[in-house]
Amino acid sequence: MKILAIALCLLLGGALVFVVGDFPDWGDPMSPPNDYRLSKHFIENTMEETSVPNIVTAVLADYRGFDTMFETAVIFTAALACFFLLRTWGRRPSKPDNVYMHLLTGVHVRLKHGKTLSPQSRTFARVESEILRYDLVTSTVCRLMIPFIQLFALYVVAHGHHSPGGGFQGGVILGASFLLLAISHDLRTLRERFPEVKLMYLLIAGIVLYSGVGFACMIYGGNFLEYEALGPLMGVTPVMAHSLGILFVEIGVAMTVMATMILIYNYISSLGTYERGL
Amino acid sequence: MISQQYPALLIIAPLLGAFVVAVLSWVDKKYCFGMAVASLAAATVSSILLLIDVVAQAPEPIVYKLGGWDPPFGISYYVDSLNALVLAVISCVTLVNLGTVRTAVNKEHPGKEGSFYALYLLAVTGHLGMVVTGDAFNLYVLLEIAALSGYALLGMGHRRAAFSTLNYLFMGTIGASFYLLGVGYLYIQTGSLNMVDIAGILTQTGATMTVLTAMSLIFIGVLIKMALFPMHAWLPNAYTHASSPASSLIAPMTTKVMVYVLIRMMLTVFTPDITFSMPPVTETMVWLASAAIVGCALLALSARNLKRMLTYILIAEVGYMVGGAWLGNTTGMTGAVLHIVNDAAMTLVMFLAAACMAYRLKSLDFDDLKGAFSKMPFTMAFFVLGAVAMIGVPPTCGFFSKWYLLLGGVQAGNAGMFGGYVFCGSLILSSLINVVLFFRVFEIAHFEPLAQGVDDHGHPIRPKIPMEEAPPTLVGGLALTAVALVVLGLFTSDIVDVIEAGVLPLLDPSLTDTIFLAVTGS
Amino acid sequence: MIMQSSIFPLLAILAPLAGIPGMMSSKNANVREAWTFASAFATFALALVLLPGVLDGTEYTLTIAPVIPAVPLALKVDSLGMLFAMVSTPLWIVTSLYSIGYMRGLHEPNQTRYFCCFALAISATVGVAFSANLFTMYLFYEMLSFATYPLVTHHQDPEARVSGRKYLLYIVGGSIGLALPAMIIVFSMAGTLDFLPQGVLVGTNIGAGLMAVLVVMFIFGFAKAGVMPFHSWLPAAMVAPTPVSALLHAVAVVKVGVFSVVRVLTGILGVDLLAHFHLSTLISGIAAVTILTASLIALSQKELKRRLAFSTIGQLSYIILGVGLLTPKGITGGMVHIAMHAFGKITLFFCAGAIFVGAGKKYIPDMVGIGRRMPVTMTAFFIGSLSVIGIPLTGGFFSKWYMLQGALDSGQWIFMVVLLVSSLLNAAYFLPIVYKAFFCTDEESLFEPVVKEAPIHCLVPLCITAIVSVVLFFFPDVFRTLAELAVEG
Amino acid sequence: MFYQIDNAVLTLVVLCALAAINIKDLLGAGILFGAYSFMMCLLWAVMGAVDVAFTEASVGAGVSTVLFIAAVFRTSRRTKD
Amino acid sequence: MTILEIIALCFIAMGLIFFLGGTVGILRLPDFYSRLHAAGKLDTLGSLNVLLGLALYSLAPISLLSVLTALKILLCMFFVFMASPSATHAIVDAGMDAGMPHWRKR
Repeated sequence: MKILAIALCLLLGGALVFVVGDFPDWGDPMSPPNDYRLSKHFIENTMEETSVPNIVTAVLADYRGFDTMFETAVIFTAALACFFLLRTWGRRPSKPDNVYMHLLTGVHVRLKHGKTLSPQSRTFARVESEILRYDLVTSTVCRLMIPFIQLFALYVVAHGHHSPGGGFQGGVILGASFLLLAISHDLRTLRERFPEVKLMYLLIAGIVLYSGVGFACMIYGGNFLEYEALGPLMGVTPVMAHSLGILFVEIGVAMTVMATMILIYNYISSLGTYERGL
Repeated sequence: MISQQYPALLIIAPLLGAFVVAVLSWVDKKYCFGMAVASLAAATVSSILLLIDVVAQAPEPIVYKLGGWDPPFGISYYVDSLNALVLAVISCVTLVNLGTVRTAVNKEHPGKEGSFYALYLLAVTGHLGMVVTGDAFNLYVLLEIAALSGYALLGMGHRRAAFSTLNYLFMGTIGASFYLLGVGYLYIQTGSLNMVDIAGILTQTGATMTVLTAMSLIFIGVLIKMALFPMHAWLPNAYTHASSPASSLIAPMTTKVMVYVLIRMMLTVFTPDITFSMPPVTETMVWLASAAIVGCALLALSARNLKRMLTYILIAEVGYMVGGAWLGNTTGMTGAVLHIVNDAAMTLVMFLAAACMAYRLKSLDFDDLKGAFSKMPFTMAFFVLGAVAMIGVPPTCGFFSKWYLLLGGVQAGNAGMFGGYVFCGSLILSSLINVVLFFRVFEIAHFEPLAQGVDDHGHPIRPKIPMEEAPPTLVGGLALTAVALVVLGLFTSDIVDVIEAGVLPLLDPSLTDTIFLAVTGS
Repeated sequence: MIMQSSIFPLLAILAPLAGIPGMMSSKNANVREAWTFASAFATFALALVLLPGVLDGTEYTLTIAPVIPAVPLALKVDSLGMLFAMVSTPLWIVTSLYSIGYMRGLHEPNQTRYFCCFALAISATVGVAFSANLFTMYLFYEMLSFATYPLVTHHQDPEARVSGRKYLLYIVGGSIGLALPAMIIVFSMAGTLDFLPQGVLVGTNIGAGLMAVLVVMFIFGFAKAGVMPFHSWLPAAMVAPTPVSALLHAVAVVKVGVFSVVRVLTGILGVDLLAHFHLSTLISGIAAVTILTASLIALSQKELKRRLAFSTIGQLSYIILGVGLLTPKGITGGMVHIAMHAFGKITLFFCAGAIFVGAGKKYIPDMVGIGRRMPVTMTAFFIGSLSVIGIPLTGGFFSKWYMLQGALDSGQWIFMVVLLVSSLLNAAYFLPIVYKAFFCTDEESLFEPVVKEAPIHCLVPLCITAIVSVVLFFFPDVFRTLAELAVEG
Repeated sequence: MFYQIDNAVLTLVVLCALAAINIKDLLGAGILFGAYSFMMCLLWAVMGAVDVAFTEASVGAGVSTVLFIAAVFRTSRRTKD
Repeated sequence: MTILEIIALCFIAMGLIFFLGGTVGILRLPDFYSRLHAAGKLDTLGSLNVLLGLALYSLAPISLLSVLTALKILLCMFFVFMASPSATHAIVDAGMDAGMPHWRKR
């Protein structure tokens, strides 16, 4: 079976490589992808039509904005699928043990049968387990870094139509910053900042922002995602409306992507209980 | 004008509906169902109105420019009678299924109804989008949505559902990757992603090596996704172990939509000139389809579980459609498209009946079906009707598509393609095997448990089985769809008119330019 | 010929179906049977309304739905269809009456299901009779197959299960495996499936070989006709209650098979075209082999119902043989035999059922002396046998006479011999039963004086059919006229 | 650019991919996949597709590795085949 | 070649030497902790040097844009300086927790 699989792979790979000989030369300006009106049109007209310097972003969020909306919907679906498949309720023991750490010495105390210490305690902090120690250096450095990471992520989102970047990348970086928080501290810390419901709302709000912009275009008399239709509403020229529409859309993407990243990590690391994780 | 927005509305309505349902699942679960039905109903209405519009202006297709960009530059929808029909069927089928399965969802996914409905709507969006789109890459994106939500829906099932869905995920991803690779190769050759535009360029370049590779990659990918016989192994497990509301959504929809994609690729993108340019390939495909029909019918014989048997029949039906499409004549193509319509309805009936049975019986293993006729007479009556359609008995719709396919096979055979006769033979054989398959189920449900002893008059004493019918909503939906089988059958000529309005221009080289003009405007 | 659009044929098909909801919802058995009778009489009346017109040469047509372009779902009442309807609809009334007596007499379970399926079967039979094209006929043919399955397997025991399997295997297997492809071939050549007086294949470039293949596919494909070797479902289906056997073997099922074959031979393939290709010998040969073999097998059967079943197989092939002779007289004879045999054979089955209800006997050797205890039943049995054998003063003579003339006309002496020999064989397997029933000494009689006639519900129908069998000898005009009209086209 | 760099990176991509398939330790496979993504990111950058490279770096090499590792920690480190 | 560029090149070359040392250290040192030591220290220093060199290099025709670029690179330096050692620290910590043994001279 394995040999068959390898043989099939080799056969297919060989065929694909063989056909490469039939391709137009790499970078040949006369080859169809470069010569055909599509690429030419994008290179020559993007700035006039959308006032967006980054052609990639313009194609992504405007010319083929519909694809991108569905890519975002894919992300949304992934989060929803993880929720649907992984989320569990009622599997936790009725009274879990709580582990507290003495902040000064690092000694761990396990309180059985759900007993707790005061959350306001300055000397003891609740931790997820005694295996993963609370590390002062890591947590402090991460706490220092995370705001900068998030700032950078916002920059990537907002500056997407001028420089490389956009909603996807920015959203992922934003999500990654929260994952860093979860890893450097523990899941509980993240959970307190971002309850599941809020994340879910954020997730949906992002994609609704995207499709809502598209739908609003329809309501204002354009086709779906025809940003020009929103020009009068926003008080800008149609070309400028494209640029602004792209910005809105990118923000929506970023929200959804960020929420998805956090949610998936949460569900995986807490085994679906959304309680205590790695 | 709202009527110009139908193509977008029928995608947007379920998509936005999915988001709203997802929010509602956190606000108050009891509104989820209503919202889901409302949004899907909106999509259904717009797809039906779209169908009416398209038929009125055939053969010129309706073009919808998303974002207002002209076709080769932006994404455009491209609706002719062919996909308008499939759209209407898919949306109706999913709407009926959604309205029906509510109680089953509550039973099988307690606490997660909201996300079930949201995923349901997303799956429908994906499939509808694949049908309506006129852009090869957009199709891939929607394929992803459809597949992803499908994995989630199927994965949340009984014992081994997750594992068998993992297999589905692997195969589905491979299939999708093949498709994407093929589209990439096409882009290298043509520099365009718009289907009609690609076709226009391909008529100039002809069948170069790259185009042929792209064609084979796309076809292989699509064939994997639709589970044609040698590539079918993932399907039976995935559908069998899934929960009944999920499988009654996915089963009528996915394979049919993939067959549509195959036909669309054959006719619109590669055009009949290139698709049927190599008789050995065409012949091979017909033989392959025949092998699929017979092979899966035989595999179905070995199944000991009702749902597994149905899945094998489902794969055999895929063979019907693929074979019909590759016969290379109008009748066969009409039969294939007609069978998309009919098979969607028939599969829905069969899987809804399975859902009804699963609601009351311990499992769907044959041993647990004993006494089902006494226990749930209405369900079984409609199941019989569905089975009769599957076997292909008039006036149920299953007969008519088989009629066209057989006729197409005979015509292809007369035109010198021996595979045509083989295809006819395998169709007949599979109908006969279907008789055996279904009557085996009927026998178990009708005769067993066997009588114990004899009464005063010499009649066997049969154990008393109290009637315990599935909830009225489930049985009601089942009844509706079962009756629809007959209605569809009686309206075959109208459906065929619509299909021919869609298929004939695509098969007719002289009309290609008209469509090209209508879509690209140049 | 006058064509006239009429809703009546559709109503005649729907009338039995209309009774089904009433039957299913009836709480009381008497109410249920009132529904049965109401729909039976309604069907008969609706068919009867059309009879005068048909006798005058009118054809009533109705297109229900244009399902496939060129092949609509359409009805047509012509003389041949009317002949068949005149056989099946009145006999339904009689059979219903008999069913009530039989089912109540034996306290059979699931009577509601029984009567519903019965109504379905009759609806399908009328549908076959009134079909305007091969497709519509195929539709009702299949409907009949599925409607009779629950009747055959009425007892729901392992024996019924085996018989049911066999029944489906032959009937559905034949129709899907042979008749459907043949239909497709015809359609792909002719482009239509309407029954035309000269057949649809005239003018196509069909060859003798393909024509012969089509003939064989149709004759065997409509396996309800019971042509050997596709006959063995028929004896197996004898496990069903006797009224069902009567329905299966005299009225609905087998006659539908034979009727379909006759329709195809005359309306689709075309008598002239068949004669042109000299296929008469093929068709009649197949039928002749069946006639002789079935009669010989019938001789050796000990169970009364099985003997009747093999007798039926033989008699059905008479009809095919008559039509296969391809002479006007032969075809007329074959068509009239549909009616004559129906009345004769249903009498015999009723008698077999009455014996089972009254005396509880199934096997022929146990029936010595039964005529003394059940004189009415056995007299009717005698009349029925005479009709099936074809002895004058019964209707059966009439059709056989025509067929013999047809054989003479066609110049195929051998078939005349076959007909005569098989009549002798018929006599050989029926008359001993009657003889043993009446003429035996008291010692030989196996019956105590307590054994009485079956209930009145059972007796009346068999008397009626026996009397009709005799009456048909004197007044065969309706059926003869219809058959002659059909032959003249 | 230097096509030697391209070739070297391409070789590394293939090596990483093969290693990720063959390695028995799933944690290792996850990390190799991260490396693979990073190499791909380099390739994109070299080819001038900066946006794609950016995405690949953040998604492929960044978050997906974290998700893989989390999943491995919650299931098993060894593959069955 | 200006003096600025020469200085920049010197920095870059120095950074590469540190990288080389780090790589050799990873390959040659005997156990987990000492390898991390090499990786953590020398890589950080190497990248600092390289980045500093690049910052200087980008200043060459001095303008607002080039100063901004240099500042961005300096920011990168800052973050690398923060993140790299603490990452090394975290890995060592995890190794300690998991019970990875020290290397001892035999």
